[in-house]
Amino acid sequence: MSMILLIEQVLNGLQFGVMLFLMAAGLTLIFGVMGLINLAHGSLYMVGAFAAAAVAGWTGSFALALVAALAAAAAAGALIELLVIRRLYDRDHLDQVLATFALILIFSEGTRWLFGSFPLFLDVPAALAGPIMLPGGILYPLYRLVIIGVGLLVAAGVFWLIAKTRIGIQIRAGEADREMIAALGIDISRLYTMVFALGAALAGLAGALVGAIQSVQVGMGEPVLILAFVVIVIGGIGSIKGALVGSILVGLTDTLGGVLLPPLFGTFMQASSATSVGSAVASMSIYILMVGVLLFKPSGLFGGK
Amino acid sequence: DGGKVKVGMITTLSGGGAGLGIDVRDGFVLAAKGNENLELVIEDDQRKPDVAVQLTDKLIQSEKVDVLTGIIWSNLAMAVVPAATAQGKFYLSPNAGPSALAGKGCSPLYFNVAWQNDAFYEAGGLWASENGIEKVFLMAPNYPAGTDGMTGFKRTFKGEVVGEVYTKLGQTDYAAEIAQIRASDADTVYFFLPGGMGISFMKQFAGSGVDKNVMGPAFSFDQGILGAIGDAALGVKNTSHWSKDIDNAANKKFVADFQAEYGRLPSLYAAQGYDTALLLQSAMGKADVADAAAFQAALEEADFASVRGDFAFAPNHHPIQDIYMREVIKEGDVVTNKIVGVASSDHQDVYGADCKM
Amino acid sequence: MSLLELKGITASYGPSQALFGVDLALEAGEVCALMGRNGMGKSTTIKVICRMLKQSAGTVQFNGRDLGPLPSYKAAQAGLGLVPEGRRCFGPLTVYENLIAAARPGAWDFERVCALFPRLGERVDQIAASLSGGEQQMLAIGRALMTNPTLLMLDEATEGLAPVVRQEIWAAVATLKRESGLALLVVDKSLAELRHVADRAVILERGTSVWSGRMDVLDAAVADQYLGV
Amino acid sequence: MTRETLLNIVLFAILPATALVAFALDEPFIITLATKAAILALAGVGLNIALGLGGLVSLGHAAFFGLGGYAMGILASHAQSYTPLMETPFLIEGTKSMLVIWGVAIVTSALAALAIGALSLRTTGVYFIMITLAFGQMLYYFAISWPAYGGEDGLSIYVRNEFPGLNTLDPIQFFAIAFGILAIVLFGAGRLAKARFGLALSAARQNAERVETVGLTPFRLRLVAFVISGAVTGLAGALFADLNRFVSPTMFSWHTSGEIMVFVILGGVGRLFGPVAGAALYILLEHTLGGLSEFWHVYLGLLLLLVVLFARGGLIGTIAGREVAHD
Amino acid sequence: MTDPLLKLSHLNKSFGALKATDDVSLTLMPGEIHALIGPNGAGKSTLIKQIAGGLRSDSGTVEFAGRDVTALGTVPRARAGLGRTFQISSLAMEYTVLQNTVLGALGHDGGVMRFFRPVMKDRRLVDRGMAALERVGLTDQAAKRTADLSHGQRRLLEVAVALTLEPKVFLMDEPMAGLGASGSKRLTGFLDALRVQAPILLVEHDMDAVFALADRISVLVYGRVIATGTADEIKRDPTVREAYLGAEDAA
Ligand SMILES: Nc1ncnc2c1ncn2[C@@H]1O[C@H](COP(=O)(O)OP(=O)(O)OP(=O)(O)O)[C@@H](O)[C@H]1O
Ligand SMILES: Nc1ncnc2c1ncn2[C@@H]1O[C@H](COP(=O)(O)OP(=O)(O)OP(=O)(O)O)[C@@H](O)[C@H]1O
Ligand SMILES: [Mg+2]
Ligand SMILES: [Mg+2]
Repeated sequence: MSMILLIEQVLNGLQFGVMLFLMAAGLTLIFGVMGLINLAHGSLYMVGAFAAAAVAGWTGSFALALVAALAAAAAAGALIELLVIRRLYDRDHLDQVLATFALILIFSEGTRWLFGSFPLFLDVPAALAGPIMLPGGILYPLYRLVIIGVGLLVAAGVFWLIAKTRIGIQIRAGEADREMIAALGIDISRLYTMVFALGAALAGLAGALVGAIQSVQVGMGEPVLILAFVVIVIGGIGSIKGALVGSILVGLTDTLGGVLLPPLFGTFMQASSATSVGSAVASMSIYILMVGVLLFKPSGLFGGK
Repeated sequence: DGGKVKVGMITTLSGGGAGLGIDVRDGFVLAAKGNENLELVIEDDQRKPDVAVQLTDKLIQSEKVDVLTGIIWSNLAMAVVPAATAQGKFYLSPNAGPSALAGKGCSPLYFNVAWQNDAFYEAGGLWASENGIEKVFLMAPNYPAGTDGMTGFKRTFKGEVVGEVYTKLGQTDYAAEIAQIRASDADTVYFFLPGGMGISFMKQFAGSGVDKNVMGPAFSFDQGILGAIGDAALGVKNTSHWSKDIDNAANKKFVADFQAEYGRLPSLYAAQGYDTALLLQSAMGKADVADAAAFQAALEEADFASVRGDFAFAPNHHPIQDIYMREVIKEGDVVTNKIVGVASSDHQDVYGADCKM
Repeated sequence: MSLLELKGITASYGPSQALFGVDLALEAGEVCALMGRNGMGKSTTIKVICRMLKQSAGTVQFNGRDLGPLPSYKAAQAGLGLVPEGRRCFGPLTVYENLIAAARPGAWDFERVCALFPRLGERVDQIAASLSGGEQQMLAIGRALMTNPTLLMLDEATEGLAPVVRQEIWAAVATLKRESGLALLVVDKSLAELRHVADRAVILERGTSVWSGRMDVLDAAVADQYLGV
Repeated sequence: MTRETLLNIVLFAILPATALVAFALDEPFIITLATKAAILALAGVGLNIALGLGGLVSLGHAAFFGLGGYAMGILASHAQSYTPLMETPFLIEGTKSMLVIWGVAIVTSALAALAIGALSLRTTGVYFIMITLAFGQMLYYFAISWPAYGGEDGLSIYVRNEFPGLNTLDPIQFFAIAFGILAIVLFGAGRLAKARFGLALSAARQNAERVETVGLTPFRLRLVAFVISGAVTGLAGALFADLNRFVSPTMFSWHTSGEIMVFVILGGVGRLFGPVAGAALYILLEHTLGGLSEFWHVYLGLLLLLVVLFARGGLIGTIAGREVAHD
Repeated sequence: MTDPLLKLSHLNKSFGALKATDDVSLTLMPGEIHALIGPNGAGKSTLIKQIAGGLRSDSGTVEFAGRDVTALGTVPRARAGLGRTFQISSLAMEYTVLQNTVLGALGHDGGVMRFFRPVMKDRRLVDRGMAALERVGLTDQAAKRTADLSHGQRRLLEVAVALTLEPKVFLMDEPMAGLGASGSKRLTGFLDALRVQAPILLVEHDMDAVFALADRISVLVYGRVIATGTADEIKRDPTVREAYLGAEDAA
């Protein structure tokens, strides 16, 4: 493989990593910081994408579509929190698992009910379509660069919110001892609703942005859910920096694994089985990465405890 | 002459792949409309093999159906077909034709009304060889349907395969693969990525500015999917045994009726469901399902007006039919397919030789 | 009108009843000692006051306001400060974050708390969970002070503190009472210390207030009967 | 007799009663459903040993379920095609004997649980959830892309395996086998929970530090629990494969892990009969709602949601109340 | 002279720049109560953790009953006979009070890999657990869930669990904390009698108890032992008074 291709693949890996962070950002808030196991995160991602596709279809405006995605996902998030999650804070984590599992069913089939069984159309806006030339002669889709930009912005924003603001401190205090922070005069319930809605909005934003270059369909949130959990766990729960580093590690591993492993296996195996075995190992690579990281750092790269 | 027939349809009606199942069902129901001798029981397999097997048992044991049909996916077919035929029931496949069931695992009671899995790929390879395509880059998910498909293509393709990539099943980001495609000296990308994977790939491929021909089997460019890909799919060549512009009376009626009934364009799955019901009814007119041998013979005749044109069964009960080459075009606002030629006429699968029945 | 007034409070944890009738009154600027042996209901009474636990009967009035329908955070905003039993510092947060998490403006601020507990000042960036037991206790007190309450409730706030620090805290309590007019409800095991600072006392026995009155009239016989000293 | 004991007796009787009524009414499919419930309950009982007693939230139990299934699939497919499984260094033949298959399924999944557990148990909490998920996913992707045994298409076994003295193809007889195993395992799991091991294991879930200071090693307790748990779930996998006469990588997918976990939570975590109640209810819902509408998952979701919100501690918790500490 | 049962030599432990344990050497003789006092954050609990095995020392050795246990973890040290109570109660909260002590008895007995016989029907273990509860006065609470105990009652249960282990040495981190005056008095009497069974290394801020019980007192300040002596010697030591006792000796 040529050097320039390798560099391009590394760039792809980084790009995919940042995209993963964007998809995981909402979950970082809800799960990483608030400590809530929200399996329905992928559904909120899907809600964002569908809202965007619907509005883009009506109005033809991508900007309006993004607004719709944010609004719809935030509203869905707030609703979930008020109706369901709120009653589960003082319960076992497992109850949250079951409840949000139920929410996945409702959201997925509800969406299909509303929008039908076929994938929707959502495309990148014309202004951002097409590739641009990077230094070094690499043609790179502009839209992907935009995603990197937004992803990094979101990372910085979330980091600032959690680490530097009093709201962030209060949320983390609430995660440590809800009853106590309330007894000190903080309306933690309202705060949690807001943060949950914010996390949902981020998921929706990611759904819309990423949906434009992927397929907007029922069930699109599921792989995202698992990837997002993998990313957060590798980085260490509660750490925004960890989530970003985790995303990039996963992005690089997945991309480079897929690119490099099949030829690598080809050096000592028959060509035909090498592609298949190599690809099989490549599909496992992020899980292998996660196991590796957790064996050496049982609470993730930047996990406190 | 035939009495009543009870048909059990197990298909995917919920979850991600529901669109295909719904089309098969709608096509079937459309063709069977008004036939009082045909009683239909429909069940949702949720795309889970174990559920499909259990539903098979249910339909056979509790509902006492005579004929089963409906399965969309190869892996579900592998589970259901043996279970159904082992219990002495007919199975008519409206989609999915795994090689195992065409060869060694064939059964007198099993009829495939769609295609053997390799058909579109083999036809694609033939067409590519005959139309000046020299260097292809192959891509498919790393699972049997994917690897088998690429093997099918290579079986008939005479040019050079310059790259071959098997991606993770369910992958949604193809930046790395597109970079590999760009770097290769292929003139054509031939790929099979079902459902959302294909949509993602096509959109990203279009945005990457890579300028190469794209080809594939119809599955990634069927009507239900084209709407989601949009203009990015224009110009793509894909092989199919059906297209809405096939010029015969049966097809014209089907397309018109389907649109009138459901308010959308039919897909190839709908066409297959429709043909399945036509085949079944043709046999019902000739034999009583209780007389298995006679009913089997009636089915083997395939005496119905297929929307695909000429249709016959090979000895292994798999179709002999033309496979067309289609191109994605735009008709007004609608992105759709147009036939550009026949890729393989009277196509027949290669596994029949292993079929002993 | 009293600052805090509890009348006929009963309360249960699920099926098991812990309070069977607690009466308590506290005037502004006063220090009241809540006493009783282990398991008699002191902490439960405090939980009822700050709405961590809802009473099943009786009323809690604070500043002329019925706390009954209020959620815990509103009661706190009304001016209740709590140093809970067992400290309950926010483990993963730093000392600084613990202190400012729920701070409200007023006489007590970060500098003043650090002046009261210099050990905390030296450890602003340490994670609370890794503090020594006594340091955590100081943090819990500091955290409550930072909310600038009108009534501060100390539930075993000197547990695990070194004698010198304990003396400092009692001195601080005396100062608080004298200078800022803060009212305090104190649970502590040391009768000797309480005698110094408390104006009045309430004694609980099996979930009922069995004795209440001015501290100076609490005689040795009563103390021996209910507190075993 | 406590309410829970009474409830347990009812739950225990529910499956055979259903099967017998269905047998009398000649509804073999209902028997099949009861069998499915019994087998999935068995998988849940396995998970519950790790999850309920040990607090080990494993989202990778599909690994053991799938290994059990493939133990059946591989052995039976070789027997079916009369090809030996292995010729060197020594000959291993396929088999159609359930007893042998169960043995292999138990041993394989126990060994896998030993390896996975030994690595995973270094982590705790959500990290444990995710690392077990990772192992499950690795096996899933391996199974999908490994062509020898069908890859994603799976393996069909045309005839159910044999059990001495019984006709396993007869639904009611196969039910008897599955339910018999469930009964034995329930009895064993009940004893285990109350035995020395159970006391220590459950204490390690509540407070590991406490267990260490009395001189016991939480890691060892958990590993043993994980192995037992994996073995039981593996056995359930072998039975499940036999029920369907079919195995496929879906058995390895995280949905399967999730579903087994849903049975446990739905019924009541840590309750002996929780998985039985959970699996029975889930399957009942799945098969009654399925006919209602194309969008029946919405109803299923709503019902599950109602159960979580209003039935604390799962079904058993709601009906029987807070757990009574055992005597 | 008899040999010490527990002997610490030159133990060190740092957290980053902070020296929590600074060259500590201590002994515990059979039959004695050796109190360890010192300001908050002086490193007492840290030292207890180092002895019990929960925390690795940077350097130095711990000898127990003539054997070097420095390299061992918590579990083998507990099995060897080091019984510890925690400063902040550490119990199995869902269990009944009795189950907690039975767990202790089980730890002492070993043989945990038994899967069949109900443990709560094991007379030997249950009797031992009940006996421990009786000694601390929690018999009435035996069937209560530990989570339902009041704070002070949990403190007593801590001690009871340590008793079931029949350790050769007790390491007690502030057992009096949270006990009311009467409770402290009772526990003081109890510990006094306990020392014949096994010597106690006692960390405590309750000076009444310390002065009443301790044969020897060591004072730890900033991780260093600054003084060791009898109660009277310590009371008179001006540095100790300034650093720790304050006006306490008035008592
Ligand atoms: N969370 C709880 N659930 C059930 N019962 C409880 C709970 N907390 C306390 N109790 C019970 O309520 C009674 C009163 O407890 P409380 O904590 O108020 O006592 P206390 O006077 O503060 O004792 P201590 O001095 O030991 O802290 C006790 O009998 C205790 O067992
Ligand atoms: N994991 C840690 N990381 C950083 N500092 C720590 C850690 N653990 C303890 N410390 C610090 O080490 C010092 C000694 O703590 P230790 O708990 O031993 O004190 P102590 O003497 O028991 O105090 P107290 O009487 O208040 O319980 C304290 O200043 C504490 O903040
Ligand atoms: Mg208390
Ligand atoms: Mg300490």
